[in-house]
Amino acid sequence: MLKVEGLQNAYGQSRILFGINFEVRAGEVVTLLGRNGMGKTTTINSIFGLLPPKGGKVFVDGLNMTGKPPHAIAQQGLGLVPEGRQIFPTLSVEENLVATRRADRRAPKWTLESIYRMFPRLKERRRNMGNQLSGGEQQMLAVGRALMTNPRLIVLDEATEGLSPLMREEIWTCLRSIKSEGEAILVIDKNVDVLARFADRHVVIEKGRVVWSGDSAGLVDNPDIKNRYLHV
Amino acid sequence: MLNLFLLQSLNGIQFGILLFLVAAGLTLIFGVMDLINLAHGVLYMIGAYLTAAFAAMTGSFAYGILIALPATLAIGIALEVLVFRRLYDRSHLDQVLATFGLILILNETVKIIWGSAPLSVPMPEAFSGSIQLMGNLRYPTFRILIIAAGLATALGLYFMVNHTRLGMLLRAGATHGAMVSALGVNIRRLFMIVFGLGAMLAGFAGGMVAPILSVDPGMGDSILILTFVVIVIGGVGSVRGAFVAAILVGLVDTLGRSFGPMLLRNLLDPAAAAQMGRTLAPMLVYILMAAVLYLRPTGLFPMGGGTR
Amino acid sequence: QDKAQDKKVKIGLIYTLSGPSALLGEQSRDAFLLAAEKLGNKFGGLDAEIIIQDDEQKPDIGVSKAQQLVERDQVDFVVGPIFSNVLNAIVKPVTASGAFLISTNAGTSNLAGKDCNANLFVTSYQNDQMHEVSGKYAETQGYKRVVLIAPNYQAGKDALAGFKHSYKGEAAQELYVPLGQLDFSAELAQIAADAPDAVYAFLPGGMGVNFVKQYRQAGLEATPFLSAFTVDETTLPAQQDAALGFMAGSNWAPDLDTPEARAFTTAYEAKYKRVPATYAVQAYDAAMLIDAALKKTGGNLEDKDALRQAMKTAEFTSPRGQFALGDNHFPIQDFYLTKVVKRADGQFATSYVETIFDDYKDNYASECKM
Amino acid sequence: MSEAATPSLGPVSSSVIDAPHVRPPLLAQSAPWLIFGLFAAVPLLALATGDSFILVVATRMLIFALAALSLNLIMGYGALVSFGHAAYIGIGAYAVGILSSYGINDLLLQIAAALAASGLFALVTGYLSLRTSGVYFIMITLAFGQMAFFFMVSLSAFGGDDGISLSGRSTLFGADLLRSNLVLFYGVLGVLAAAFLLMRMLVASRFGRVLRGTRDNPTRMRAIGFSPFSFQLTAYVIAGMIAALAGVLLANQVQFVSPAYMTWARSGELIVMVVLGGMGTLLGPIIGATVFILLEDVLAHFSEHWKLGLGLILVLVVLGSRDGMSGLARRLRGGSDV
Amino acid sequence: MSDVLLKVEGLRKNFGALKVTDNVDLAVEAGEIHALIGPNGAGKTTLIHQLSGNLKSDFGKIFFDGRDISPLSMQNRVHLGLARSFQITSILDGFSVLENVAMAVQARSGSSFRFFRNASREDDINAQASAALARVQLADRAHRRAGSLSHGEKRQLEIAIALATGARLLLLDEPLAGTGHEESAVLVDLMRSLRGSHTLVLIEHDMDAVFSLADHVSVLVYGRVIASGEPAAVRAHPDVRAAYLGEEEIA
Ligand SMILES: Nc1ncnc2c1ncn2[C@@H]1O[C@H](COP(=O)(O)OP(=O)(O)OP(=O)(O)O)[C@@H](O)[C@H]1O
Ligand SMILES: Nc1ncnc2c1ncn2[C@@H]1O[C@H](COP(=O)(O)OP(=O)(O)OP(=O)(O)O)[C@@H](O)[C@H]1O
Ligand SMILES: [Mg+2]
Ligand SMILES: [Mg+2]
Repeated sequence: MLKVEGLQNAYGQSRILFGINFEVRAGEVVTLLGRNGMGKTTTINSIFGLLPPKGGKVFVDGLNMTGKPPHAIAQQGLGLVPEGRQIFPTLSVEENLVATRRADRRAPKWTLESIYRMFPRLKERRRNMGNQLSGGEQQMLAVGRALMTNPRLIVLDEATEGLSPLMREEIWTCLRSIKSEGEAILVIDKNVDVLARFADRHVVIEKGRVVWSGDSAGLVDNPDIKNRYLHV
Repeated sequence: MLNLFLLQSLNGIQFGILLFLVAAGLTLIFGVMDLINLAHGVLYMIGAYLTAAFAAMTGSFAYGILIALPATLAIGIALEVLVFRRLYDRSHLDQVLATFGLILILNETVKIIWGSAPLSVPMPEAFSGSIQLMGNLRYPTFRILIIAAGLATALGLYFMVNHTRLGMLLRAGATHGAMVSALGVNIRRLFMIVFGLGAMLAGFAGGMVAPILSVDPGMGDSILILTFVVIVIGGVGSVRGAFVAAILVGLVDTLGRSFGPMLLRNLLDPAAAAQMGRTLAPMLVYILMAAVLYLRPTGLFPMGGGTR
Repeated sequence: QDKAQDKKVKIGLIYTLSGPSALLGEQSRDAFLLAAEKLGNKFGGLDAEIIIQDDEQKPDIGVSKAQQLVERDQVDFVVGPIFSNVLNAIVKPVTASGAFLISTNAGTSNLAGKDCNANLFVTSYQNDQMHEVSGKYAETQGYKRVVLIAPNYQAGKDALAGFKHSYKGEAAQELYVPLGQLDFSAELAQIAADAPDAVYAFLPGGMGVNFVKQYRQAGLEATPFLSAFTVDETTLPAQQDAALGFMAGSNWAPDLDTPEARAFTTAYEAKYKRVPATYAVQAYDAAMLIDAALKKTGGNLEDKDALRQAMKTAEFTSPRGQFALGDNHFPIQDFYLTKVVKRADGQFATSYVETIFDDYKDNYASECKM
Repeated sequence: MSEAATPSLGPVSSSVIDAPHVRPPLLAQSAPWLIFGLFAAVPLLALATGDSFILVVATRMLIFALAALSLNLIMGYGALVSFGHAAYIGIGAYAVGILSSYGINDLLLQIAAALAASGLFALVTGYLSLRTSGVYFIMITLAFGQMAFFFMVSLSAFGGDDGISLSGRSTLFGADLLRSNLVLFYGVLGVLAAAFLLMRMLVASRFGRVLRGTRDNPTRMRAIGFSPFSFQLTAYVIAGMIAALAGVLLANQVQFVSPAYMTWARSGELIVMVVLGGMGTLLGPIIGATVFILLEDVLAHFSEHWKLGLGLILVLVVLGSRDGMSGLARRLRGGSDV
Repeated sequence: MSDVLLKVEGLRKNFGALKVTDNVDLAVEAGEIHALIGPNGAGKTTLIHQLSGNLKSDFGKIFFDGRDISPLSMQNRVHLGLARSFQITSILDGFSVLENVAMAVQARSGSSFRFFRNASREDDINAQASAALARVQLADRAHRRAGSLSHGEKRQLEIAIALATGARLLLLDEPLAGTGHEESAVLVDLMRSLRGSHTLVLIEHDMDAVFSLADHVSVLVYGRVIASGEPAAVRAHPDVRAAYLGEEEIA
């Protein structure tokens, strides 16, 4: 459903991505792994058109979306939980959830009720403004906000960062349930062990290039990869 | 005496409403796009000129303003596409520089098209009289029309910003524009709509006051500063704040001018009171602003503070 | 005489040509150029080079532009400006350079009196005089109580002082409004509450437009409206019917019944498609003054004393009627009461009502030691 | 609750400012010499062309460059955009006007009075204004500027709106040195050069470093133990005093003082000069003022609608570059604009 | 290691009806690493704000080195030796790494109302700053633009800045957030090396780090301290497991 071909990008003069290739099939969970600063977030931003690619192509459902504006790409069924959360500070929690809500189906899977069921904390805080949330609450809100667009592929960039162990566990549970509903997930996270347990495939990025990709078994069986590229 | 006070209060409110009409668009544009648009006053002027031109063409004020509205909307959108769109992600000072340039351009263009002589917009017949309010208190109908139009606009805007999806998106776009678009909303079109709307509101204000104020190439500049005073007192980006502040400024200005000297006379001898009154009158709104900002450094209704 | 043939006279015009008051400067500039055209661009036989500068209504810019005229362009005459503060600022730099300054609008009391200057000539009036006209009229009408209104700045205070100079009745209220005020509803309500016999207003430019438009709406149509610089040909296009019947003191009305006035008005309207205000006539007369003086000196620009003498005694017929210069180089002229009318062609203009002062000299001339 | 309370209304994005430790290229190092050298040679040009007016314009440029330089201290290095800075020019000018109307023509006395008055005004208004930041600061300084303006307008004793005409230029130790435009020019150039050097020292000093740090991140500065307020207030007072000095010089050049020097439009023009030249650089405001006055002077020759041209140029400069003309120049040299 | 450096008594903070910190008592001994953990929104950051003086407390007292510092401003608390880092990195991006630290040294070495001497050439300030950088292993980055550092390096820089203020007590709010394994390890080593010479109050959600570093752990839930003590004891506390640790730690 998402296919990235030879993606290149740069900030000003400094090149960050040197031709990234990978794909996410419908219903699949794929991870992007790599150390800090290797270009994972840049890859995500390039896919979403937030940082227009300087080379390569991005396909969603076979449609070439390269160079399209972010909203057009998102409307193809991609939902983003960005690095740094980017909660709307002047909107209440509830408004954060409904402002960009989108539902193509008549009975959308994700509604305010289902989000609140998953994150009761958000329901308690629903009248708070976005900037009055704790770091973890913001993270939950960011996940909820992306789900409210009822995406077919949800992209999470460090979605468990700053969450308590319990909360982190809940996010994983939630991702598992999203997966079981048949949605595709592209996830970046540093908890490789957890990811290895439920992701289908892994893509390891080093200095803007894909240096390894394969399934979970391959990753677990290959301590060398973890040592070399992930320093786990 | 009481009657005069009531009448002057009404005058103050009416002046405030006028300021609000111009300020509403500015505060929206400021709050949502984080854009300091010095050229907003020029849009107000353009609204007045277009109303004057179309009113002369059609022979009717109502038609004039009805045609002028979409026309200012179109001009606003054209400006957005040509210039403002490129300014959203720039520093405030770049925006000041560019929109200062736009003021010069648009002022001069208006002068080239319509000349520097002020234009006339006749008062519409139906509203040229005055209404008996209470006792021997009469008030010009047209000013009541302005108050009504302003109140309606205020309510509409308040509802839009706080209780509609569009309003939420506006507020969201104000802080994390890129994020809004990454969630599937066409932020460019959103900004264009807001800008056009703001321009149209300013144009509407210009059109509405054309029958009672001078339509001349300087009219935009003279209202601009007052408009900024209003949005800053109200808290930038807050439509509700702009409304309260506008009424406050209108009342302080009008009542201060008419009753200030009277009050001073109780404290000082008449000559000194007159002198003092004259010196203070033009400063009143600025004193008000300085005092408000001293006490509440981010205006009366700061954005994102507390639940709305 | 052939020496004069290849000599040129250089004239610098300095007017406010941008900003909200540009119209006044344009009226003046246009009229001066009209005069030059009428003279075949020959002033006293000399070919003229006319350089136009915009003072932007800022005194320091005015000084800079004036210095540019006298130092870079080395003009013989500087003509202008519109505003008193600009005039005050440029008098010194211009006259000190030896050039003549002809003020065609501003005429402050200090320059008419203690600060009068040998190289400064004024074709307009002394500021107070225009206001004295209405004062005198109010006096003769026997108005008991008059409300006065003016902006709170020097010219505004002078205006009300001028009015009271010739009006001995009671000034029911003196209202000073902030410069550039837009909405006069508060003042109008106060006036209505006061119910005076008449209102005297000095509210130039856009302020006047706003005030006049709001005057009737406040239900004051029955109260006589006297003024100066508040209803004239620069504001009437915007005031139109709202100003009908309003009165103003002036030294000019476009319908003055003299051949010169008719000729001037016709030519000006034909060329510029608008009715000439007093700013136009005064600038036109500056051109006539230069022409007449140079004719007298035979085109000699070098002998400043002779030229000065020639200017002082120059004879020409102004469209406004009687015109001569007094010892302080300020005009001695007639002042009229005018009234706003709608002309047959649909244009609004001021119209002559009666002559209030005859050959009127200003009150400061005696203070001038020159 | 998050600490990301970055003041989104802070007018200066820090990306605008060059990293202070980056060694300036040779061109930038020699630029001050070049600019001051060119100015010093202006009288030669005037002599060669026989056009003494060049000197007048050049003096005016220098005076406004001084005012812009002072504004840049708070705007470019302190993120405090003052929309009432022209008031200080006015205070300086009135110090000359009022004293000379009492017959006190000594330049040093006048400067002392100007500095004292402007310093006091800046101290009081700055104290009140610095509670706010961002646009609110812009507008509260406008408010104080307008109050000063209206106060002078209604001050009949000193001419009100009509202003005061000076009887001559100020004297130095009883000598009428400044009467010569040439002496005035070099005097002003000297003052500007001194102010430039002072600014350069100030910005690099401990004080300047704290000011710049506060501009970028006030919360951080507080967290390491600074109280930004007193530094900002000091900078505000210094800037006001230097602007008043510019006012003293302006009054001397024009020999006329009026409230028109203090209008908000003037304050706006000063901001435009600083931004045009490139904020937060020491030469930027000088270049900006020079170019602005040059444009005014040159464009006005072409058409009465010259403001249209000026407006177009301003818009194009902004659209074409990020940091005013210095950014434009960098871009033309092929550097990156990001 | 037995005298109490920081003592908190009955501290409260309400936002409207919400009790964010609710009668918090805390004792931090000199030289220890005291970890503060708790679910998201428990009020940890708010507590740090109160301790550092960013937020005014509604009730309660804070003693630092025996002295009641509750009425003091943030700046004055810094001068006494109390410094903080931010949950979201907060450095001066436009300045060099060295200057970021030098600024903190400058804050405590004489008046900063010095107008003439070039501050970046003040050798003893730079020397102290370099020392702080060396301590966090950033010496080789001294002349880089701070904004260009990697995330982990910025975290290290924050600690260097806090050290340079002369702090005895560091309040660190999630210093490991967003850092990779490698950078985490560097930071954990760094914090360990500060034990003894400095006192650390550490907020972290990374339990590996917390339990490998902390001498003492306090758990905050809904603004209340529900447990406080030795790491092992706290870890085993059933309420802590239920409210915070969940199953992950058992696995
Ligand atoms: N706005 C920017 N301007 C310049 N360089 C940038 C910018 N954002 C990121 N970089 C650089 O690009 C490189 C890749 O960054 P990116 O954020 O994609 O890494 P990442 O793999 O997501 O790392 P992390 O795990 O820390 O999130 C880094 O070296 C970073 O310093
Ligand atoms: N200004 C405010 N107004 C109202 N509520 C607030 C405000 N600031 C914080 N809160 C609330 O206070 C609670 C505590 O927030 P705090 O940031 O201290 O949590 P935390 O323990 O640091 O959480 P995390 O681990 O997620 O960072 C949260 O529920 C938050 O929503
Ligand atoms: Mg990343
Ligand atoms: Mg926190």
